[in-house]
Amino acid sequence: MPEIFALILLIVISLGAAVYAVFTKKTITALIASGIISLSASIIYLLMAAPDVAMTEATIGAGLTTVVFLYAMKHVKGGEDD
Amino acid sequence: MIKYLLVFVAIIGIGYIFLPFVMEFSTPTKLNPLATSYVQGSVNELNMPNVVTAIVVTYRGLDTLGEVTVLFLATAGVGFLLKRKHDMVNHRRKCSEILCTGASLLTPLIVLFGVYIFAHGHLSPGGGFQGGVVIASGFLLLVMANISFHFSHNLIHFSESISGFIYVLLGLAGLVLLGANSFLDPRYLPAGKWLDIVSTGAVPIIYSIIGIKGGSELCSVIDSLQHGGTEL
Amino acid sequence: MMVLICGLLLMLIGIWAMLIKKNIIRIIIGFSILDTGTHLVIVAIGYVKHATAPIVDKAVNISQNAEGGIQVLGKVVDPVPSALVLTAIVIGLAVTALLLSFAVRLYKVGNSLNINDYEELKW
Amino acid sequence: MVNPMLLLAMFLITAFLIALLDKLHRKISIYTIYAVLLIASGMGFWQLNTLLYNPNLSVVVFSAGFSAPLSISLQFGVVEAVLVALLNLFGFLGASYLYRRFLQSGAQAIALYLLVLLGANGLVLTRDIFNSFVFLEILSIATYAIIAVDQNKNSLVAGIKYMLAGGISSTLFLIGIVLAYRYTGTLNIDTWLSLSPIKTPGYTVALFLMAIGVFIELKPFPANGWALDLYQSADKGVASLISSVNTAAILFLYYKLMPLFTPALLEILTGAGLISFVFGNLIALRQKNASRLLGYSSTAQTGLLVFSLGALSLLGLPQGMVLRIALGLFITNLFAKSGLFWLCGVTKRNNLQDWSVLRSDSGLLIIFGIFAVALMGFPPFPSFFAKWQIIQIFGASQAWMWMAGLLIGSLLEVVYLMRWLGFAAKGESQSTLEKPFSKLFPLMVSALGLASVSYYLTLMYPQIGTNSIYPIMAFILFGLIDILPVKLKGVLAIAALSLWGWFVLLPPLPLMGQLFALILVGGSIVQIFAFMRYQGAAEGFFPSLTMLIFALGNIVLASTKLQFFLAWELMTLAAYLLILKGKKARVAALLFIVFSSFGAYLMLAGFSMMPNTVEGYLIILQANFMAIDWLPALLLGVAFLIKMGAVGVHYWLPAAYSEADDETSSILSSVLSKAGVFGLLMVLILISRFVSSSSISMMALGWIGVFTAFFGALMAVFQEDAKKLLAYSSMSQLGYIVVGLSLMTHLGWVSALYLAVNHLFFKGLIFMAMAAVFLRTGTRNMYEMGGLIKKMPIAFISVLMGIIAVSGVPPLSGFGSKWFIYTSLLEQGRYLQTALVFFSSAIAFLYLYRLIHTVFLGQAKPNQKDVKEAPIWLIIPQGIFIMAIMAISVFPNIITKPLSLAVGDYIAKPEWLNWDGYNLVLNSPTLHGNWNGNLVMYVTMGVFIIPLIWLLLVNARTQKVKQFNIVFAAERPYKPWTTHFAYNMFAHYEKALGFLVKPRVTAFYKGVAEGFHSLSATLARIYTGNGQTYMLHIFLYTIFLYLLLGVK
Repeated sequence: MPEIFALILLIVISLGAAVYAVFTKKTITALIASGIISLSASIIYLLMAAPDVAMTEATIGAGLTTVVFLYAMKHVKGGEDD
Repeated sequence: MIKYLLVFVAIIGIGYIFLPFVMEFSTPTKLNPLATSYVQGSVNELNMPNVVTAIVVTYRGLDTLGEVTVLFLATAGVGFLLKRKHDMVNHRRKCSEILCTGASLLTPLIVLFGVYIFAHGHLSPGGGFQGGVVIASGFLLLVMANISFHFSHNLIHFSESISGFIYVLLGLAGLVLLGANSFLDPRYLPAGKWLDIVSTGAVPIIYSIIGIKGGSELCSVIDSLQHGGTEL
Repeated sequence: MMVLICGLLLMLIGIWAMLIKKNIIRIIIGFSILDTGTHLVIVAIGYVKHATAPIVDKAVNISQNAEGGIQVLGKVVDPVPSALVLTAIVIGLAVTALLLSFAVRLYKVGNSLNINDYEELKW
Repeated sequence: MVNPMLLLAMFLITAFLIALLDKLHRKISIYTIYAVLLIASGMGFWQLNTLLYNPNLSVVVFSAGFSAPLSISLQFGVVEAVLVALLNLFGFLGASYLYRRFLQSGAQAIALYLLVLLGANGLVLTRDIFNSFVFLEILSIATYAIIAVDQNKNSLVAGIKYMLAGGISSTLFLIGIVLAYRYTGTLNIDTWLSLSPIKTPGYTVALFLMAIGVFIELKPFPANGWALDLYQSADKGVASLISSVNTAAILFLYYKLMPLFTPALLEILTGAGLISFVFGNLIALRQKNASRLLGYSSTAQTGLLVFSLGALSLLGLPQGMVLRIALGLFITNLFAKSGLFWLCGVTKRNNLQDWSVLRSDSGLLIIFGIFAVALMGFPPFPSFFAKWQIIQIFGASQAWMWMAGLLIGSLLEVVYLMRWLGFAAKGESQSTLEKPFSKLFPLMVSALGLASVSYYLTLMYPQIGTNSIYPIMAFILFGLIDILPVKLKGVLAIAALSLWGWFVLLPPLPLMGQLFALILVGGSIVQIFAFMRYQGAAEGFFPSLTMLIFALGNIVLASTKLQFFLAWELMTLAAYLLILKGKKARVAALLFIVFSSFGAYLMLAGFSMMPNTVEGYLIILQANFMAIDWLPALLLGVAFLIKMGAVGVHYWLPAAYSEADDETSSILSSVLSKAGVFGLLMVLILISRFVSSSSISMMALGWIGVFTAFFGALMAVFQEDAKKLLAYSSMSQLGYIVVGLSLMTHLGWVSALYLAVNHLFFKGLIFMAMAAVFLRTGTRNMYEMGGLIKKMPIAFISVLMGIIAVSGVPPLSGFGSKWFIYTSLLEQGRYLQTALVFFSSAIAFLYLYRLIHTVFLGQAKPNQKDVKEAPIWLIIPQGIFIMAIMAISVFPNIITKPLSLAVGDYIAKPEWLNWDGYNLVLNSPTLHGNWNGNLVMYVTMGVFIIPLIWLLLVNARTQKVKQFNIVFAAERPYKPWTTHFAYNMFAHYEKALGFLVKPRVTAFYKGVAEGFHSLSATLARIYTGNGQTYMLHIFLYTIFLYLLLGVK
C-alpha cells in the first residue's frame, strides 16, 4: 500500500514538473524540472522492480543529461531564454 | 492563434492514437514465453543471476554493441561540432584549496565505485553504462575543480579506441572459438561458480570493457562540451 | 497502468513543449521529456503484477529440477523491456548531446536560439 | 558463405581505431576506409556469387550462440547481398567524393562516415526489430553528425530540423516496437511472421506507430520539409549519401516490415507513397535551385519505391517479382540520384540556368544526360523496364487510379528534368569548371556502372529480342567513333543501315511492313547524305541519328508490346537529342519530349489494357486473334495522333520542326511522322473487325483529320518563317492521311498510304532544298529572301517539283494522291469532309505560292548577291527524291499495285477496283472514274511545253534590266522589312479568316503550364522553413493517416 502512495506521489511530482517545465520562463528552471522528472522516473522504475533501469535513468537521465545541458547553456549565454 | 489550435489538435490526436492500446491494457500476471526462457536460460545456460545483464550483454549483445557505437558516435559528433582549432589555455581561476583537495581525493574513490558497479553487473543491478557514468562523474569533478587534465585528454581518446576495439575482439573470440553463430557468445570462458564474481564466462570482462568504453566516451563528451565551440 | 498513463502524458507534454517553445534549448528539453515518457511507457509494459526484479538472488524462489537445472518459481518482471530501455536511454542521451552541440554551434553562427529566426531555407 | 557478423565487426573495429590511425597520417585513415568499404562491397558480391551457385545455402546467422528469437539474427540472402554490395560501393564512391573534406576535417568525420555505412549495413542485415531500431539510430545519428562537415548556418539549421524530425519518428518507432512486443512476445521478424494474426485494436495501433516511425524517415509528402532543407543545404557529398545509402537502408527496413502490416495499413502507406511521388514531382516543377529540386525529386522517387513495393504486394504478386521490379527502380535511382548530387557539387551552380556551364564540358554533359534520362525511365535503363512491368500489372489488375498517379508523376518528372537538361545543353556560358579527380571519379564510375547495369539487365530481359539492342548498340558505337570525319561516319551509317535493312529487317516482314520499313528506314537513309555536308567531325549527330533509324525499323518489326514500346521510346529519345542540336532548340526540344512522353504514357496505359500479343508474330498481323477494347484503342490512337501532330495536340510540332537543324527537320517531317501513321494503322487494323467507315469513332477520326488538314494549311498561310510554313504544311498533309485511314475501306487506306509515300518524297525534297537556301542565306524569313532562282537553280527546281507535288496539280504524283482521297471520301458518302478537304487544298496553293514566289522570284536582296548553289550532300537526296517522284508520277502503278496488295491483307480489295495497263479503273456502284498517271503526264507536258516554247521565243526579244536600288524618298521606315511585299503577304486573308487561327491551342497549353506552376508554388508554401512547423506537419500527418486507418 505505501508503495502505491509513493507511486502516485511520484507520478504527480513528475507530471507537475513537466507542466512547470513547459510554462516556466527561465530555461534553467525548466532544466531543473526536467531533471526532477528523470529522478522521479528513476524511483518509479525502482518501484516497478527494474533496478537496472533505475540506476541508468538516475545516472544518465537525471545526472549526465543535466550536466550536458548545463555545459551547453554555458556556451549560449544570453540566448537560452525566450 | 491558428498555430496553437493546430498544436492542440496534434496533442489530442496523438493521445487519441494511444487510446485503443490504453483501453485494452491490463498489467499481466505472468511472463510471456520469451521472457520466461530468458529467465531460465540466463540462470541455467549462462549461470547469471541478473537476467537483464544476460540479455544486454549476451542474448541481445549486438544491440549493446550498437549502443556503444551510438555513444561513440555522439562523442565523435559532439567533438566534431565543437572541436577546437588549437588547444586553448584555460583562463579560469584556480579552484579553492578545499575543492581541489576534495576532488583529487574523491575522484579515485568515485572511479573505484564505478569499477565496482560494472564488475558486478552480472550479479547485481547496474553494469557497464552505469559504471561508466560514475567514472565520468569523477572526471567531471576534476573538470569542475579545474585540475589540469591534459594528461587525460589523450588517454581518453586512447582508451575510447582501444576499449571499443577489445570489445569487438571479445565478440569475435566467440565467433572463432565457438562457431559461426557465436558472435558475442561469452561461453568460451568457463561459467564458473554461481554468484561468483569470476563467473558467467566472459561477461564480466565484456561488461568491464563496456564500462571503460562508456566512461571514456562520456568523459570525452564532457571534455568537448567544456571547451568546445569557442572558436569558429 | 498508472505508470503507463503517466508515461503517455509525459510524452504528450514533451511534444507540447517541442511544438510551442520557440527557444531551441527549450525544444530540446521537451524532447528529453518525451524520451523519459517513452521509457516510462516501456517499463510499464514490462511490469508483471507483484513481481520482483529480474535478478535471481535470494529474493526469488528457485528449485532444482530433475536434470539439475534450476527452475525459477518466483515471479519476476519481464526483463526484455528493461534491457531495451537501457539501450534507449543511452541513445536518448546521445541524441540530446548532439542536438545541444548543434544548438551551441548555431548560436555561435547565428547569435540566436529562436527557431523562428532560421527560416531561410524554404519552399 | 560470408559471415555478416564479420562485416559489422570490420566496420566497428575500423571506426574505433580510426582515431589512432589518424595520428599516424590523415591519408592512412582515408585509404583505410576506402579499403573497408570496398571489402564490404566485395563481401556482398561474393555472397551473391555464392548464393547463385548454392541457392539453398542457409543465410541466417545468429549471435551469442543462441538461436532467434532469443538472440539477434542476421540474414544475408540474395537481396541483402545485392544491397550490401551496392550500398558499400556507393559508400566508397561517396567517400571518394568527400576526399578533400576528409583531409580537412579529420578522423572524427571519417569515423562518422564509416558509421553511416555501418548503420546502413546493419539495417539491411538484421532480422530483429529492436536491433533495427538500434541500427536506425546509428545510421541517423551518424548522418546528423556528418551534416556538420559543412559548418555553415544553413546546414546547421537543416541539421537541427532533421534531428528533431528524426527524433520524433524514431520515438514513434520505438514505442511501436514495444507496444507490439506486448502482443507478440517477440522481437524477431521471422518469429513474428509465423504468429497467427492478432486482431485487437491495440495491436493495430502498435503496428501503425511502428510503420509510421519508419515511414516518416522515408520523407513522405507533406511531412518532409526537413529533408528538403537538408538536401538543399548539406554538402553535396552528404546529400548524396542521404538520398542513396541512408534512404535505401531505411527503405529496406520498411520492406522487411511490410509483411507484418495489415492490408488496410499497407494500402494507406502505399497511397501515401504515390501521393509523395506525384506531389514531390509537382513541387519540383517550379524549383530553380538545383539541390532543392533534387531533394524534391529524391523524395518523389522514394515515394515511388514505397508505392511500387506496396502496390505490387497488395496485388498479390510473388515477392521475388516485386523485388525484381523494385530493384530496377531502386538501382536507377541509386546511381542517378547520387550522381546528380555529386554533379551539383562539381558544377557548384545552384541556379538551374547556370548549369549551362556544362556546355563547355561534353563529358560531364553526357554523364548528366545519362543520369537524367535514366531517372525519367527511358530505355535501356532499368527504370524503364520496371515502369513497364508495373503499368502492365496495374492494367491487368485494373488498378486505374494507381496507374494514373504513376503516369502523371512520371510526366511531371520528365518536364522538370528535361528542362534542366535543356538548360545544361543549350544555355550560354563560357566559364570552366574545377574538376578534382576525387570528385570526377565517383561520377564516372556511377555513370559507367549505370550503363553497364542497364546493359546487363536489358540482356537478361527475355522478351525484347536481339533487334531491340541494335539502336542502343548503334548509339554507343557511333558515340565511340564520333571523332571521325562526318563523311566517313555517314558512309558507315548508310552501309550498316542498308545491310541491316536488307538482310534483317525486310525478309520477315509482310508487305505492309516492308512498305513502312522502306518509308521509315529507306527514307531516312537517303537523308543521311544531308548530314554529310558538315565539315570535320560534326559531333553529336550520328549516335542519335543511327539510333533513331534502327529504332524506326524496330517499330515495324515489333512482335510484342514491349518491343514496340521500347523501340518507340528509343525513337523519341533519339529524336529529342537530334532536335536539341538545333541552336535555339531548348524550348522546342522540351515541348517535343513532353508531348512525346505524354503520348508514350498514354500508349503505355493503352498497351497495359491490351491482351498480350502472340510472340513471334508482328503486331500488325495479329488482328485475327486479338481483340482490343475501345479504351486502349482510344489511348493508343491519341498517342499516335500526337506524334503525327493532329490538331489540338500539334502544339509541339511547329516549334520542333522549325527549331531543329534543317536536316533533322526534314527527317522529322518526312519520316518520323510516318511512325505515327504506322501506329495509327496498327490500331485500326486491330480494331478493324469492330468498326467501319460509318462508325461514330471513325467519323470522328475523319473530322480530326479534316480539321488537321484545314487548320494546318490555314496556319501555314500566315507564317513568315519558311520552316514554320513547311511544318504546318506537314501537319496539314498528315491530316489527309488520317482522313484516308479513317475511311476503313480498301480505297481509303490505299489513298492514305499513297499520300504517305508521296509526302515522304516531296516533303523531304522541299526540306532539303530549303535547307540549302537557309544554309546559304542564313535566314528563314521569307521576306528576307528573293530572286534566288538565278543563284540556286537546283533548289528552285526541287522546290518547284515539290510544290507541284504537294498542291496536287497534275502531272505529278500529288495529283494522284489527292484524287485518290477525294474519290475514296466520296465513295463513302462523306461529302462534307470532302468539301473541307478540298478547301484545304485550295488554301495550300496560297502558302505554296508564297514559298516559291518570295524566295526564288522577285528581286534579289543586295546582301544575297554571292549565294552559291547548295553543297552536293544536300543535292544527292534531292536527286533521289526527284527521281522517285517522277517514277511514281509517270508509273503510279508501281506503287499503287503493291499498296493495294498490302492493304488487301487487311481489307479485301473491292472488285470494282482494277488496273488496266497504266490505267487505274474505278467502277463502283456509286462512283466511276479512272486515273492514268502516264497519260496525265503526257497531256500536261504537252499543255505546258507549247506555251513554254512560245515564251522562250518571246523572251528572246525581251530586254534585261539591272536591278534597281530603291532609294527611300523620305524617312527611312522604322521597320524596313514590313514594306517588303512578302511580309505579311496574306494580310487580307487574315482579316477574313484570322479568327480561325487565333492561338487558342497555345493559350490552352500555356494555361495548363501556368496552372501547374501556380499549383506547384502554392503547394510549396507549406514548407515554411520553420522547424517547429515541420514537426507539427509530422504529427498532423501521423494523425491524418491514423484517422484514415480508422482503428475501432
